[in-house]
Amino acid sequence: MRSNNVLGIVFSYDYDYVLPELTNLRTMGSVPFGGRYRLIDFALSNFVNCGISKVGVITKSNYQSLMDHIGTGKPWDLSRKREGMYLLPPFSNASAAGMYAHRIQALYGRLGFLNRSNEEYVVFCDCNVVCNIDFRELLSAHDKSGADITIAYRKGMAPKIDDTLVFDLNAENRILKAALKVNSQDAVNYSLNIYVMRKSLLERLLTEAVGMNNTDFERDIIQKNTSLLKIYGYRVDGFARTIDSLMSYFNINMELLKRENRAALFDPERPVYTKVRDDMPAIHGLGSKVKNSLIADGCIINGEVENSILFRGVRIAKNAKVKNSIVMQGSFVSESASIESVIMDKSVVITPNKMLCGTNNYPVYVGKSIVI
Amino acid sequence: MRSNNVLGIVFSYDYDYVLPELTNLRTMGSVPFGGRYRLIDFALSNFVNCGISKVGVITKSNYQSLMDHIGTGKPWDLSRKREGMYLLPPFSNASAAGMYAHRIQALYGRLGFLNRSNEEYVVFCDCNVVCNIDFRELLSAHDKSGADITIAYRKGMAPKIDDTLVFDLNAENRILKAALKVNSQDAVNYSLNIYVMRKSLLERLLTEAVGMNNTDFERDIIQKNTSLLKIYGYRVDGFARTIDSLMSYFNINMELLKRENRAALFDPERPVYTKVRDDMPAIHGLGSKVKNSLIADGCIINGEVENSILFRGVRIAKNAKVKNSIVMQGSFVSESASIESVIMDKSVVITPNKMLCGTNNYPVYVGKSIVI
Amino acid sequence: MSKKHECIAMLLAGGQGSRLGILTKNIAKPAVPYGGKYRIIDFPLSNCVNSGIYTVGVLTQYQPLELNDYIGNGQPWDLDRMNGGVHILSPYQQIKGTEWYKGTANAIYQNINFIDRYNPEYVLILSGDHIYKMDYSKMIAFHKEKNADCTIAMLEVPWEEAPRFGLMLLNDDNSISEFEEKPKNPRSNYASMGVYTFTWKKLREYLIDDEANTHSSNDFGNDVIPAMHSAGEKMFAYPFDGYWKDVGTIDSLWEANLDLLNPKVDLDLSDESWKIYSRNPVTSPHYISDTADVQNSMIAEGTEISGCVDFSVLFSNVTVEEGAVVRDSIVMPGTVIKSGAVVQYAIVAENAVIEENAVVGQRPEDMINLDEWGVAVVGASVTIGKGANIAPKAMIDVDVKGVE
Amino acid sequence: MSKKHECIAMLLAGGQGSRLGILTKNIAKPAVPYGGKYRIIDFPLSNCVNSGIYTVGVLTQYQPLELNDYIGNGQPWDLDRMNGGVHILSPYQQIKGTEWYKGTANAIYQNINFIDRYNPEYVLILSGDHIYKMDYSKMIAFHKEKNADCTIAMLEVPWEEAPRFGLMLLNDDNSISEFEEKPKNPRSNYASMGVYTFTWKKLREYLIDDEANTHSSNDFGNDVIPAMHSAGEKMFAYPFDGYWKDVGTIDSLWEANLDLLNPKVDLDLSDESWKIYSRNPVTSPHYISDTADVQNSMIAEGTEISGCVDFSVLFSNVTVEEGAVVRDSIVMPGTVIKSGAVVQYAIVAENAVIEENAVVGQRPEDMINLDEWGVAVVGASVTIGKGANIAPKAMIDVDVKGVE
Repeated sequence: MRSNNVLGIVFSYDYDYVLPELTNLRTMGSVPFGGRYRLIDFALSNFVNCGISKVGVITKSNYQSLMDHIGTGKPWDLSRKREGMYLLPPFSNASAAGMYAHRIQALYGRLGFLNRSNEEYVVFCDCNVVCNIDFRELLSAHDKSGADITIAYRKGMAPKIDDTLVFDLNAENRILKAALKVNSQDAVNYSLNIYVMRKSLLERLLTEAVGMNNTDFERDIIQKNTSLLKIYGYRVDGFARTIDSLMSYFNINMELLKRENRAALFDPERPVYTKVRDDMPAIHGLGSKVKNSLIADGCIINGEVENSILFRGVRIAKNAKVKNSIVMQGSFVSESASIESVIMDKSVVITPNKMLCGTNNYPVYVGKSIVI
Repeated sequence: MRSNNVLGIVFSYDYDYVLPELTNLRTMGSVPFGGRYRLIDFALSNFVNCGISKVGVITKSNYQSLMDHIGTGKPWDLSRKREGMYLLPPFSNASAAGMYAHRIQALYGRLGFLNRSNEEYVVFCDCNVVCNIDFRELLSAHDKSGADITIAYRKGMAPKIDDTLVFDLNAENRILKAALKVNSQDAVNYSLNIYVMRKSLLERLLTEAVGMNNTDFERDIIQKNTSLLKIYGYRVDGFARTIDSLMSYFNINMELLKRENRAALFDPERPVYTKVRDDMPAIHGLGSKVKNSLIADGCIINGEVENSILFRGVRIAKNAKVKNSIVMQGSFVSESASIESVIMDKSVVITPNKMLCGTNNYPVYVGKSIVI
Repeated sequence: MSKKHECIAMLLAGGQGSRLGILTKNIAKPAVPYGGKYRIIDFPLSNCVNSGIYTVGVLTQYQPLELNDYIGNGQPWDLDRMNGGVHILSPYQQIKGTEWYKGTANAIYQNINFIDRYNPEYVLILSGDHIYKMDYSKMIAFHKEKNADCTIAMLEVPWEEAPRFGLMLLNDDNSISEFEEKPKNPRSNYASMGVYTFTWKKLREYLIDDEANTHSSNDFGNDVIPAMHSAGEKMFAYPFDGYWKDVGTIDSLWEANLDLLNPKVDLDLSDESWKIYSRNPVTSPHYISDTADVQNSMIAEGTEISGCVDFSVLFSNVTVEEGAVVRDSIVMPGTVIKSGAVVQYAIVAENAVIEENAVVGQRPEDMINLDEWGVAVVGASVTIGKGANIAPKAMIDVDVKGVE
Repeated sequence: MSKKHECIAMLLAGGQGSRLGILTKNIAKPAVPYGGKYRIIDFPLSNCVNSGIYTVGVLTQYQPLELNDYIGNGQPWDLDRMNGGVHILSPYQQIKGTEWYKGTANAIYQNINFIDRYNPEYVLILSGDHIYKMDYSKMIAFHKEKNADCTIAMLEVPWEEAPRFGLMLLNDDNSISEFEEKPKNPRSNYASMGVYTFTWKKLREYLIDDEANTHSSNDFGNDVIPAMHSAGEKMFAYPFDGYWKDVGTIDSLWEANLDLLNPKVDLDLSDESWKIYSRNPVTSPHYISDTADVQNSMIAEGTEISGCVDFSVLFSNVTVEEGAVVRDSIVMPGTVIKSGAVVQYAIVAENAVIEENAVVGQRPEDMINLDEWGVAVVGASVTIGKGANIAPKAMIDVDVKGVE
């Protein structure tokens, strides 16, 4: 399978509801992550790193910040004359009569885009999965197994999202049974919602599902067809994490303070591309003290920073203390202020001498542009 | 006024209703015109030819074909890292709760975009006006007169659109009175709906209008303020035509068969840019006969063509006859078929020996992809 | 965007193309206009992107300004990439001094660093003066399948033309047993098209050896290929059977243009699945007036015709006034042919003016001595004065005065 | 997109920069890294786009490969334009033969065709080895207001440094009455910054005259400017008072980097209204470990620090292992400084490896003879072996063996 024969589709908004704080003003795809990224960067980079050159981005609402981030697609080299990046908002064609609630509806509303694309295969995924996966291998596994559909999965504790599928597989990785996750403390094979199939099969499944008034992709298409179709699993062993809550968002960010996780997610062979902001390199001032932290360009640090992630352009004043926190772009912690276990959205200001403190298992969230 | 200090805004959908046939599957901005253009090309080219480098395109619905046409903005050199082209669809930010019906609502919904832009001035216009205007002169007239608002107008028969404003002006071109057009056979000074003002003024007027529950830009902002604000007219004497019906769409196209109109609309000093399709040059076959016609690249003509406009990739078979017609991209007139006074949308096929005939004052419209 | 590039292409665009005379006075051969809106280089570049090759080095040292300008950032061919894309490679000054490209092999040798940056498995060597549509990915697949070190694209030519070509004798498996360079009595009609696929590791070694060899002329055909052959490397011929034309002479350039009007010639430029990309002029559609008569011709956008045009290729923004006649000719962009002028069996370059009643070229049937007949050429921006007469075979690169 | 360009810029990037020694062995001076993530050329290029100048010709003939590669299609500076944008201009072979650029004026002379294509009113001449932020549009407005033929950007320098510069004596209206080239006893402290605005029509004439003059060295400062002056053209000095530094020597490059850490120096790279654009590395944020101690330093993304860093500028993807010390130094991308190594008063170029316990450079306070002190330089991809000692002022461009 030549990867320029594969169409990539990313749902920019699926599971917005698991992060209500961060998706109040934006969509999942544009949620900041890891000091300089937005979540959609991982999906887009996975696509382009395997040579996929045509990508559709399905949006629903609240996508202005996503559009600002992806722009014309240049950072991913998807600003093309042929192929490239296609934003697929609702209401953009005459037949899309309403807002889609479900994956089936959303994809069905893009049938025109699918039809017009020349690619033979399609890969689609969500934005709440942070991963760096070699899609070349995924595609070649799909090819070799002769599967109709291949779904990437991971073995471990399933995310706390209701419609997560968990799989029983045989030795050849064929999915024998797909069940909706039940709460359990056992390691299971749970879906990463990354699907590969022929475009023609997807078109047929969507048309049938809509004809039957089916709405749920996981239940009505995957679960029902495990015996009729050859559905295979592709096990992912590298870094792949599903964001299912603000707590997991916090923890997955913090995992990047471990070298091995950085090495896995930021593999130089498969770089993660993002929008360029042209900040200057960070400055550590005289008397600053930084320990076990990730610091993006544009930061100016004169205080103390520990076990934290600082996004671009964050400023930490003299005697300020930042501990176990995520501080997003352009935020400012003033002199002698102190924060611990806090998630600060963009452009927050903590005024001098203020103290804000969450706990390890309950980080405090501060909304965009708030002054405390 | 430096033109990179000016923000361009184009309404891609205003007055869709005057061309229901052609805007059924698309929006005004993507209506084909003049053999190789879409209507939005004129607005975008006017902007970039005067050095404006940031353009917002306001869309409402049905804008897939518009997105396909403008792509990343490269043909207009608006694929930029800073500035460039910004598509402004509905529902793209959290506060835009619904679809906007009016210009005030549409602009108000883009206040965030306006606020974030650094430009001091703003120019906005619609897509149903076909013109090539030196905006540098318009901007410098605005500058010199000290006007709060400058509106481009033309002297002649007003278009048959209800909310067209007609102006009484004094010798300095200040608008003394703005009235809604009444049907009359006299030449009047009618608005081309091209507005220049300070961005800050627009922001204030919009906020006030929304506060007052006003909805109509022409009535509630322009008409009401002719004495409170200094509103000036800028008279356009070059080629500028307002499309107000299918008939006028047909006639304005046909005007391009006159050399002086082509010279005015396609001024080499201010070229009209459009999407590149990489068709081969047209081929006139042995035995073909073409008179007084505009022929785009990619056409293959083996029959007769007279007083017509052929878009890219049209094929006219042997012994076929095309007269007084507009034939859009990819359409095909088979052997010994004959059409007269017809507007054929894209990819129409006329099968052999068929004859289709409108009249000079009532051209027949054939919808996209229809086979006759 | 993937960091590894399986194959990159190197396009040899360096030749001065002196056989094209005044047409290449100010521009490199690959930038010569062709086919109503194209330039010769559009063909290899479009073949590359259509074959999935997105990194192309264009090697040039002669008059690159217009070529540079034409290629620009590569956008028209979708070659404006963040990683890869099209690069113009001129010779440059190194710390040990400077060298112009001595030969085709030396040109590649001087750019080993450029190629190494992409770390490709295969390198495709192309030349910039052929008109053809070819899927290089099939040739590369053939090269892989044969596990070859070098694969040469080959065309079966008529036996009588074979002596003009570099020829190959083949074994049953398409491996090359022998080369013959323009032999008087050819033993094969399998001609090399000048399109090579090399396994880069192998080629790299041979280029370094070739550079060290002071007796070498540093040319692929004369030196590197024979060296590989005599060392017993695995060399194969890849058969190609589409349209292919070297446009290195005035006659072949003229013919290749008019081939586009011949329905029997296998070169369809309207094929949507294999587009030929070019930098398109920004002009309106072409206009044919009431007084015009256009037959069997290719006409590009922006051109306005009020006269007679027959069996000709007219580029963009050409004007043919009422009463002017153009037949069996190629007219390049921006040229004006005034009322009463006749242009026949001619190539008129860009922005020329043929004044009223001037006559350029001659029909062969009107010649007394057919040996004196040939295509007439008018250079760029030249004015042929009123009533002047330009003989067949002439090459005019200065203004010609009118005749009262 | 507007077809007319009021002003285009020509950037002289040609110099071999031999005073930068091994730092310019394989790259042109403008491509030398600076300031943690930039290269020198980012400053004039960013100044151009921030001043509204979107057409820039970069003149180079020495080692352009990396510079070419760095500039690419110009996208990082928003200079990937359909009309205009950034163009690398190397010398090329003309029909009458070839010439390398003989001097700065000759380099522009050889590219008259390029400039004419944009038909500009004014041409800005820049050099590629200065660090400064300047709004050229203000200088052009000054040039217009004065109705000048040539305007030279000027900086007031301390009197004791004046003898190192080309100086200007001014009249009250800022017109230039006299030039002094590096005089022993300066009569002025107004130094030329090597930034010129010319009215193109005028400059064009003088370039043609200069080329015809066989005695000329074809240099702006030595030939063209004096010729204009003695012919009485209107020449003005445009005062500039921001940070400006020539980074043509190892010491000045080292200083200019460390200037970024001095709050008193007027060079703010975090100013949103005058961004310095560069080709950004694709890496994650930088990481400071539990064992690190970082003070008063500039650190770029992708770098991992577990050791001690003080008063230094570290570029992207540098590794400083636990127990290593870097102070008063510049460390370029990809370099690894291993445990126990000490790098002080040094510039370490890209992808070097400083092995365990090696010592590079010396603090001036530890020197017996201060005359022998100077910044130590380690070249690109050089390995300094375990425990080796690199003396101050040394320039190391081959691997140094370890000491057991």
